[in-house]
Order: sequence, then structure tokens, then C-alpha cells
Amino acid sequence: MHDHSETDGDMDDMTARVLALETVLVEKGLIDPKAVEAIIETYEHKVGPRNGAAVVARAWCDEDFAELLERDATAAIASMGFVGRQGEHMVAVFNSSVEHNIVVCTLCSCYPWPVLGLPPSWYKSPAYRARAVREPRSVLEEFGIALPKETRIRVWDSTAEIRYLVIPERPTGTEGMSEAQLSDLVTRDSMIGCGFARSPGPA
Amino acid sequence: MHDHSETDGDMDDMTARVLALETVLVEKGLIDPKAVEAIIETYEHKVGPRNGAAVVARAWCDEDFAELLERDATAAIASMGFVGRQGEHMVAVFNSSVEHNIVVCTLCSCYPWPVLGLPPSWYKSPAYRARAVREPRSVLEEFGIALPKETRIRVWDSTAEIRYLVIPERPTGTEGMSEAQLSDLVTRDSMIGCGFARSPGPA
Amino acid sequence: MNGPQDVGGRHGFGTVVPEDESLRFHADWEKRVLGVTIAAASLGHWNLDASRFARESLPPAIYYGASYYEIWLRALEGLLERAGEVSKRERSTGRAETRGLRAERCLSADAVDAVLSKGSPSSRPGADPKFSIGDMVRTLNLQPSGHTRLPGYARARTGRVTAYHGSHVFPDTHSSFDGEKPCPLYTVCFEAVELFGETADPTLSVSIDAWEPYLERA
Amino acid sequence: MNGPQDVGGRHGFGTVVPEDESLRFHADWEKRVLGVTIAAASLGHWNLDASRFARESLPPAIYYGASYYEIWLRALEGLLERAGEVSKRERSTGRAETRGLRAERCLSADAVDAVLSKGSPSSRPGADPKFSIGDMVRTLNLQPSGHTRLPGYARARTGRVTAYHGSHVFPDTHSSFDGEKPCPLYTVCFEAVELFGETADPTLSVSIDAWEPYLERA
Repeated sequence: MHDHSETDGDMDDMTARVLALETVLVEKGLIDPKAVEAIIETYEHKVGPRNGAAVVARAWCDEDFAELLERDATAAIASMGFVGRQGEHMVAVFNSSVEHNIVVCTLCSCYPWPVLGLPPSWYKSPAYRARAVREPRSVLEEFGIALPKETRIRVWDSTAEIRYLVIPERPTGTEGMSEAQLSDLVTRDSMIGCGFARSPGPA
Repeated sequence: MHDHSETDGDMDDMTARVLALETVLVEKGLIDPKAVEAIIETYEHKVGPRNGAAVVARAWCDEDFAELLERDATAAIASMGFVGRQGEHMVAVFNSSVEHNIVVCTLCSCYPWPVLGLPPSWYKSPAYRARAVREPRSVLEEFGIALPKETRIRVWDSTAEIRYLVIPERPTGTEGMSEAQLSDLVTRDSMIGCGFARSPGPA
Repeated sequence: MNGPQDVGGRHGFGTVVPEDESLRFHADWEKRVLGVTIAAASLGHWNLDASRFARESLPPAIYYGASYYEIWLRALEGLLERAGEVSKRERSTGRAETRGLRAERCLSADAVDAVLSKGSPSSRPGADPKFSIGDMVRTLNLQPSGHTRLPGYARARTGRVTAYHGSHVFPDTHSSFDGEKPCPLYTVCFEAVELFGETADPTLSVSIDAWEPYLERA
Repeated sequence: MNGPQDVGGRHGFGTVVPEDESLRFHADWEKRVLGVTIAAASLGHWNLDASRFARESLPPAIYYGASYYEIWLRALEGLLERAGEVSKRERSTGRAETRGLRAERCLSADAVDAVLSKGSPSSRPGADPKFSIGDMVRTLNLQPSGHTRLPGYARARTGRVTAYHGSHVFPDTHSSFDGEKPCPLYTVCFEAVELFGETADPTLSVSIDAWEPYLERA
């Protein structure tokens, strides 16, 4: 909904608006600017979709891990050190040649932060939230993805505190690749269900 | 939704916007400015809620007319010379001590123009359209109207080309008053169901 | 469409602000919008249902931020643009660059009274009605992306037929220029508890006018 | 509430615009909104459900016209105002006029890692579940004016229980500070044709997570 090219004026307004609020909160001792910085630093540089990519790559390589991920995703993901806010109750859903999973939060912007970081703008947009549950195929087309007509689609609307991580299919031609190499093939969008993992080879 | 005290800037934008369109249409010979003026003149000065008030007053005084109004409102209203756009198919609904009728158009702004003129802003507002069908009592309170708890309420959502006119109850103490005097007691809001006819006496 | 126009029963729009009945317009530009909208309709490029569809197709952020005359104006701009009559550039410069396509249908001042008095009745000859007054019917779960006049709050709900109005032009097809396809039109009355759940006002009933294709026998 | 947040299945919002995954923020003010919102939550004046309710209670014209960080900021302003911490005048001048009420709960920089890593699990001990995996259930026609997490498109629809998650804090009461009232939480899966009518994609199913009070046996 927010067209950034046209809203530079708005953004200045927003800058002033949040600055005023932050200033008052700091003056009252209600927030510590260093804590604010630490939060920003965490989600700008530390917690992001490479966490989820590592989970996916391990699931591709380690059957026991994949089994635990299916049975208790919170524990499996915690075993790799990814825990916390907006990931307290994790469920992993596995794509296959017959079923494709997509995650949405129609009511707000629920998203598995410890494994994917902050949600992209489109995930929070009314357009995605409205259409993912009704016409996911046409949404996928806007991501350049065409699913076979007969593939079943299951959409997970995150209406509670359960957070969903899509495990995309392992691309063909990746035999013998390391977990680290494999994780490079795992895109953020593929872990929401709006893409596939990349095929190996020249990008 | 539209706060007029805050939108003088907007209104200037709107003035410019409609002027540009009108100018191009006139230049192309697609509209005649005199026709535009005649349309405005019609709905600013000729067609308005006094038409409906005359219909209501006659229904209060003339049983045969009331009976025709109930059976074929389009014909009854046409017999008084009120016809045309947005009044092609009329239905009159009669308030009583046990049932109160309210009219809304949840999907746009359908309204019986030949008898009531142009709809007021609130009739077209999302607030009225959203709430009239769910919580008409709380809407009526905002008009200063409290209905007895046991009064049945029937809301008419104008989803087709049928237009509804509410015939309010005749106030007590109006015996012997003329149709013209009675029509002065009939408010626009009472013919939508968002008010009562006024009682006679000092205003 | 499940668009911004479909507000029946929704929350969050605030209070209703009454208005003196002597007030006709809030600004002069509103008068122009009224006059130009009605005059331009005479060109015959669209019908009433198509103009409603143009209004509800405005983006929700615009629809909810606009007064109703602004909604009319924005929809009119789109209708004239799609009809090939007034381009975006012409609107922004205020200067005509091409000739009008249907100048011969321009509404003259003389004809205004007759056009407004005549109106556009939507009743048509049509098939015999399938339902009778008193029948219980259920609205279908119809959610087309195009224009429809079955409001969301009354979808998949059971009510009673309280009136039959003969056949009327069907907006779902007429709005997309796919024909008038007249069909029987009924008034269907629902208890509020059926529409809004068990906490709804028990003294309240709500009726809609519904075309036969919206209904099945309950 | 049937508020602006309840967009599942609605039309008219346009296309989805993909975004490079390396992009974290579109402007610096978005970072501040993120940081201030999370830091201020530590004051304990509200909970996650109350903050969602504050966001969806924004007027639709504002909600749909705003980016999500703007929604967060506007909701935060309202929450802090209602908590008595920051008045409208203080926001407009940018100067504090009173002391903070809960300065002793101010989140310190040292504590950030621990707070973010701990999160706020919503699972609680609770009653035995009434439904089992595989059961067919029907969602109730619940349309409260307050906060709820049963989306409109899945109201009064029949689906199958596909998972049970134990008991979780109930947002409908928690959001209004009426207690956690934990109850069993299920995943319920619906065929798209049940939700959106017969023209819906036959290969599509949609699940929601639904608390037991939203459900009855089908």
C-alpha cells in the first residue's frame, strides 16, 4: 500500500513523529536509547533468514534432524541456537512434489522472527494478506513461480502464536554439497512458501 | 470520514480536479455547462425532503392514499408528481408503536431522490452504513432518539433498485391540522427512520 | 467484490454525525461533481451498475479517505478514461487533445428535466419466480471478484422471502456489460442473530433485496 | 472486531511486490519504531494481544493508508497515552511534562539479548481438549466488537482438526486485560470451496489456528 517513491514527505513526517515520541520516552526514563540501538542491531544484523536457511539445509542433510523438526520444530530449531521472540512455538511444514505450503498472517504480521528475521513489506501488506488465502497461485505468479495445476496448496494462516517455517524441496543436482553450500540455495521467500530453493550453479 | 474542518486544502484540490475534468468535457462537446447547472438547480432547489413530507402528511390524512401507498408506493407517489431518477421503484414502510423501520444502503448510497432529494453526508458514510444493520439502536442514540427496548426494528438495506420511504407515526395532538401544517412536522431524518416526526407546538 | 464498499456490520468507522436537512452541499465542487456525473452518464458509455463497480474498485485507502462526492469524481475519471473520452493527461492539463467520441449524445439543458423525471426503471419482463412470499431461502456463498449486490454480512445466511418485485436487471452481469439478464428480485428478511451471531439485538431484523441467483431453498 | 485488519479473502488491494531479502528497512525511522516499540513493551502496560487490538482499532482510512511501521507507531502512541505515560501534547512538543510512571521497568541495553531470546511463550497448563485430531468442527459466527483471532473469512465454516497445540492464552480476553484464560488451541483446516464458494481453487486448503471457544462439533 505504501508507495515509497511518492512518500518522501510522509517519511519526514514519520521521522519527526517517532523522534518526538522517543525523546519524551527517554526524558522520562522509560526507554534507554542504548537498548533501542541493541534491538535494531539484533534484527538488522544478527537475526535474519540465514538462520532459517541453516535449519533447512540441516533438515536436507540429516534425517534425524528432519524427523525432530517435523515432530517438535521448536526443539529442533532451538538445538541450533535460534530461539526467542515470535518463535516461541514453531511448526515446520514440508513441501513435496504433491503439496506446497504457504504462510500468511491475515490479521496482522505474525512471522517466525528467530529463523527469518523481520518480515518483508509485502508480507505485511493487505494485498498479500488478502490474496494468499484465496488465490495463492496468482500471488505466486507475482513471485515468478508457477506451480503445476495438480499440486495441492495448503495455506497456513498464523492466527495464534504458532509460527510456521516452510521447508522447501531440496533442489536436484545438490548431492554431496555441504550444509553451508546448501543453505546458500535457500531463499527467504522459499521459507514462506513464495519461492523455491535455488538450483546450484551460476546464479 | 471526511472532516471538513481539516480539509480546506483537499477541497481546493477537489475544486481544481473537477474543474479540469469539466473543462475538458465541455471543450469536447460531451457535456453542456447549462445542463450541469440545470441538474444542480434541480437538486439544490426543486427536489428535496419536502416532497416526501407531503407524501407522509397525505398518508396521515387520507386513508385511501395510505392504502395505495402501502400497495403501490410508486403509483401513489407519482400521483403527487414525484417521479424519476432513483425513485423508479418505491416501497413505503410504516412505523408503528411496535415496529420501527430504518433505511440504509450498505453497499453505496442508494436513496429515494424524488421524495428526499440528495442523501446527507452521514447516510453515505461508512459509519452509518456499517452500523445501521448491526446496531441501529446505538445509531439512533446519536440522533437523540431512544426507542423502547421492546420495539422491533426492521432495517431495509437498499441492495437493488427498490427505494424505501419510511412513513413515521403521526404525532399526537395533531388532530384537525391541515396536510400543509402536518408536512412541516415531518423531518427528513424521520423518513429514513433516524428520527420521529416533530410534535406540534413551539419548536 | 469483497471490496471497500462492503461495510455492512463492520467495526471501527466511528460515530454518525447528523446534519441539518437544509444543508445540500458542503462545497461548490460537490455541486459540479453531481452535475457532471449525471450529465456524463447520458453519453451511454456505462450504466449505473458499471459506475457502482468503478466506485467500489477504488483502492480501500482512497475509498475510506474520501467523501462520497470524491468517490464519485474519481470513479467518473476512470470511467471516462476507459471509455476513451478523457485521458489522464487531459485531466491533468485541463485541455482537450482529441475530439469527443459521443458529442452527439451530449445532454442538453432542455432535456434535463425529462431525463431526470424519466429515470431508468430496472424492471423487465422475466421468468416466473422460483420462490414465494413466506419461503425460507439461503443466500449462497458467492464471492465474485466482479460487481455483486449480495453484501458480505448476508452471505450464506437463512431468511424469509417477504416480497417479490418482478424481474430486474441483474447487476452482476450488467456491471461488466455482459447483458441485463433480468431475473426475479425478492426482499429477504433475516433475524439479526442469524447475521451477526447470538449476541446480536434480538428485536432486530434486516432485509436485503436479492436476485434469484443469489438464493437457494433453505 | 470486524476491523480493517481482517483482510483475508478481500478484493481490491492490488498486486504483491516482492522485495530483495537483503533489505531490512526502508528508512531510518522504521528502525526507531521497531526499537522503541519493543523497548516500550517492557514497561508492562500492555500485552501482545492488547497491542494488536490497538493496531486494528486505527480508523480504516489510516490503517490502509499506512505502512506497517506507521501502524505500529500510531498504535504505540495510543497505548502510551492510555497508559498515562505520554500525552498527546508531549508527543507534539517532544518535551516531557510529567515523570515516567514505570521508569523502574525500563529495558536496559544489557537485558536486550535475554529479553529477545526468552520471548513470551503463550502456552499454559489448561483443560483437556474437547476435540481430537481428525474431528470435523464448525467455527461459530462470532463477531465481537473487541479483539478476536477468528478471521471473518473462516467464520461459520466447517473444517477438520489437524493439530492440537495444548492450551494457550486466549486473546479475546487477554487483549482487554480480562485475564489469560488459557484454552485448547487447534489447527483447523478448511477446503477453499468451503470458505470462498464453489468457484474457489479446488486444490487449495487453508488452515487457521483456533481456540476451543471458537469451535463447535460439526
